[in-house]
Amino acid sequence: MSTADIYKELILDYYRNPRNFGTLQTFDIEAHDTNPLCGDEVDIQIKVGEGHKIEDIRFSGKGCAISQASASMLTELAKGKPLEWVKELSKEDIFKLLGTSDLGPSRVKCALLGMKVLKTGVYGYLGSGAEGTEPAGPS
Amino acid sequence: MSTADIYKELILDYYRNPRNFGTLQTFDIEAHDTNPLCGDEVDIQIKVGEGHKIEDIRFSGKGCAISQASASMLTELAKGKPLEWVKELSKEDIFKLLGTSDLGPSRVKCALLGMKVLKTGVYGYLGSGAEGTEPAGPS
Amino acid sequence: MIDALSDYYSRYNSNVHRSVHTLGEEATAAYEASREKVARFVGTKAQNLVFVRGTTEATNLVRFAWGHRSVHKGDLLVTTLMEHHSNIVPWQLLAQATGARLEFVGLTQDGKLDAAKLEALLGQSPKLVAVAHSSNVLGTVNDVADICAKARRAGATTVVDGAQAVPHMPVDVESMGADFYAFSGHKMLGPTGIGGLVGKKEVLEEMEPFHGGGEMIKEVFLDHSTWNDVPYKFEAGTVNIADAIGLGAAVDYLSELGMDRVRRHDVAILKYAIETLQRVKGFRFYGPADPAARAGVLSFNLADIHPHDLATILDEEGIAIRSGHHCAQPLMKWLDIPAASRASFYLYNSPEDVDALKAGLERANEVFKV
Amino acid sequence: MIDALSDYYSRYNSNVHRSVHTLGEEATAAYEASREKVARFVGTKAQNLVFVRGTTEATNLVRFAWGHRSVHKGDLLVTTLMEHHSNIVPWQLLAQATGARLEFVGLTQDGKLDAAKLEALLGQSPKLVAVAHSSNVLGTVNDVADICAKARRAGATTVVDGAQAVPHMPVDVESMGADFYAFSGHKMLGPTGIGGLVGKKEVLEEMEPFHGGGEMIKEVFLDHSTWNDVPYKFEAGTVNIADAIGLGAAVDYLSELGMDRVRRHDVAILKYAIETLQRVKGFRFYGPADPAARAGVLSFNLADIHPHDLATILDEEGIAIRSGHHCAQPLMKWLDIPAASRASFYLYNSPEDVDALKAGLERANEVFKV
Ligand SMILES: Cc1ncc(COP(=O)(O)O)c(C=O)c1O
Ligand SMILES: Cc1ncc(COP(=O)(O)O)c(C=O)c1O
Repeated sequence: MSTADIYKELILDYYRNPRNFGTLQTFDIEAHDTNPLCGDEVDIQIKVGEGHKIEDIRFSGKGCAISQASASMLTELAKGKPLEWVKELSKEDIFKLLGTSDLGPSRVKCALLGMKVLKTGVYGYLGSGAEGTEPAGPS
Repeated sequence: MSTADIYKELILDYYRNPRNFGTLQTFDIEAHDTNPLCGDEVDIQIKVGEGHKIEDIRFSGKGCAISQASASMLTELAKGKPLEWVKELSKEDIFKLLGTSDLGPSRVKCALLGMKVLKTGVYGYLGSGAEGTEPAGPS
Repeated sequence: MIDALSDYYSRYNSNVHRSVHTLGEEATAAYEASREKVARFVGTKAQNLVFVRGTTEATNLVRFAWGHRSVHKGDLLVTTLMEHHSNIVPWQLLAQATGARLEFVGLTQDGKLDAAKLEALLGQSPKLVAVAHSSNVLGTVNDVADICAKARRAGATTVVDGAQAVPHMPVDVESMGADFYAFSGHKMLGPTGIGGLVGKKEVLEEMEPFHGGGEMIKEVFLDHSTWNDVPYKFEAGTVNIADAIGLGAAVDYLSELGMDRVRRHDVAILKYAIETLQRVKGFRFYGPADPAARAGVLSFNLADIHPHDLATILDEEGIAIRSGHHCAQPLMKWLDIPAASRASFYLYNSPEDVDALKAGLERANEVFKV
Repeated sequence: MIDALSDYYSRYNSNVHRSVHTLGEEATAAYEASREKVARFVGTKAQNLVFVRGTTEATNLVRFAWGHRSVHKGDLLVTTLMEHHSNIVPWQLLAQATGARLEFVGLTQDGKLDAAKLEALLGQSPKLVAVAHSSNVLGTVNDVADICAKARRAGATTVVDGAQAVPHMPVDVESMGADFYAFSGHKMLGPTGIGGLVGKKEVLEEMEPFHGGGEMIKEVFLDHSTWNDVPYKFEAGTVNIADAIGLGAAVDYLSELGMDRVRRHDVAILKYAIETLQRVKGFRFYGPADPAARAGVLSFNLADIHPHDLATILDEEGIAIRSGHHCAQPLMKWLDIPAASRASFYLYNSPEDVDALKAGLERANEVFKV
């Protein structure tokens, strides 16, 4: 696959028109992280509803198309899911969202930043720590 | 020349039976230095006599045959000379005393340690600092 | 340089300074010969050059070995907004440890130091003025001789970060008058893991040692130790012998080319790059417009394409650029950008490389539908 | 190892961690793969291994980044009389800076640690116990697992100097239980300029950073900065990429040989050397008589011949030995000798080398008319 193919219509669209972008008035979970390599930032807020479900979710941040699009796609996928579902989430799920896994080691970190933030927030809320997530790796 | 030739009768003799070894009861000049590489130490004391002459001189120290023998030979040569003579002293003079200049860079420092101490002491006494001596070099 | 390295390892791999045997003497001689060469290359004497890992270790050495003794509560430390983190964070940490305060000289619109702000800070008698000879983002070449002279009159010690200058122009630390001058080998065709800190002799002699250990001592007693002469006082333990020798080889190569020629080539290619790339839609660059006021690097952004994405696209075209904050986050904030792309030009770059970069940028514009 | 170095420079010379382009990714991958390998080799996880220049930088890193925060006036620091200067001078300097006091564990006649003195000092609840895994002069192998366990019970943090152990025997830092473990690449067939500091994760995380600069930060603001995760927090600036990769290659080689085999060879040759050389007139050696209680080195003196002179004579016979104080002046004073000669044995040494050394010593006796 050509590298430029990564930037398919889909990702470009989410980069220029991010869904669920912004902040919530009230929320139960908030988490933030940065990727020191490129300065990518993602912030996620969640309103927890009935039965520990993700009632509403917003992200904000800045960074490359891959980090911002994947965070945006992830919020769409997460909405309505039970919090426990977040524990099952793996990097393969993110690659499926993006339509590619062929990113190279440092771009993978961009792609997974949103998931890392989501897990940090939800694990913290569930009171179990975020040890299970991918280590942050070097900057 | 074979390296072992450095250890000619002469040097061995001065190493095992150093001349002018010891300390003076009264002295006008004293100086000390070490060669950090091998731990060689030389200490020189001088009694200054009439007309700024080196009336008496003693050295003490410990270290390799080359450093101790050359210090001992140097004291013999210096005795009776005017202090100013020390300024003229060069490494070639020491090589002449030892009968060789074929020492290799780190052994040269052993050979010149006595001269360095003598110059430091005399220059200090003459109030002119010892800037003119060879730099100490790495340990 | 690679030859110098493998020659070292296969022929005379042995510890410097410590051994009487022949291998040891050859390694010592080669290491010290390299010190001579590198010192001459930057316009100082061998005894004023401390081998370190790179610029970062150099500034941190100054922080610990000079700063902890010389800086006190309430003192003013001055750095600038165009510095690399290695010329900011050590002074933040020094300020925190001592109770000193750290102030930044700001920038003019075209990416030069704000002379009025510098004057004002100098008026407050700072203890330290830390400044880049050339910025690794803006490319700006600062008049460090003038800054050092003014700082000296104000009673300040100067630290000049030469990491981006030494590779690109003739440098003469003695005539510049800096108290400390730092640089990295890997930016000047040398190996990673080696660099230099030049210090004025009297300043180096007054300083505390840095690392404690072998080679930097004269004598170790149970309750105290005495220190070796400079520069050895600052080179504790087994030094990076092979890479120091490798740096000497790199300096030989650059000296042969002639740094005046290297500088002329640098300005010419920067001029061509600025002219050429400005024709690409959405291209914005940072720092002085005049190529003669710059060195080595050209940082830019393209439309709304994140530099990280841009680098990925250019990589496919075989063009290697650096993207990110370039270890200069305060400058990024001042420029109000999250990151930038940076093309680094050096003696092996030709106008064709600039043309290829232009084509790559145009391709990126296509991918991103700019 | 040489191949790994020149491969690095000619193929993927590029800065780790910072670049998105392919060269950068390959260098990062190779650097981190080397961290994995080296960490596994000494029995720890990659994230607990900080790359440093060598043992000296490792102990000084602990001094600055752990010591300045954790050691206070009146605290007791403990080291031993058999240490290399790099495991003494940093603690002297730390004691001076903080007002702590430094005490030494003495030695028994056969060159082992004085267990009673160690117990007595542990009874005073020291903050730090610093000890060599194996002495570079006496060869003594200390029971560091036992010392670490006792020190931990006494509330002390442990620093084990593994410079002479890692090359000669299997090492497993986690089961040993040391808080910090330091070693040097150049002693284990690796390049100069690289080494490792292993730290317990929780200890590393609590520590201050060491050098301030690029890579070790997460974010830099004008008034403060936030730190990157361990081990990157301690690796500021451009790291010694090529040599870290070179060390990985050396570790591959040693792992393939098998450290158990290396250790068996070591003990066998030490046994042969002690038996053989004792027959030379005037030969005296230092440290345990039992080869199984030693590693790697055999230090000795010959009649009244100064070690420096002896090295010169042996050099002519093509025999390289080290002579001097071996960066262990306190030990030299305890042995009451100005210096010693030292034969270092490693996997490439055979009984024939011992025989050649014996002949060399006999020749020296002739020259000196012993
Ligand atoms: C026991 C011991 N500790 C520490 C060191 C210091 O290591 P380095 O010089 O690589 O910092 C050495 C070697 O020189 C050593 O043998
Ligand atoms: C201007 C400037 N200063 C300092 C540094 C830091 O140098 P190093 O990473 O070799 O310590 C760099 C390069 O990274 C630089 O460009």
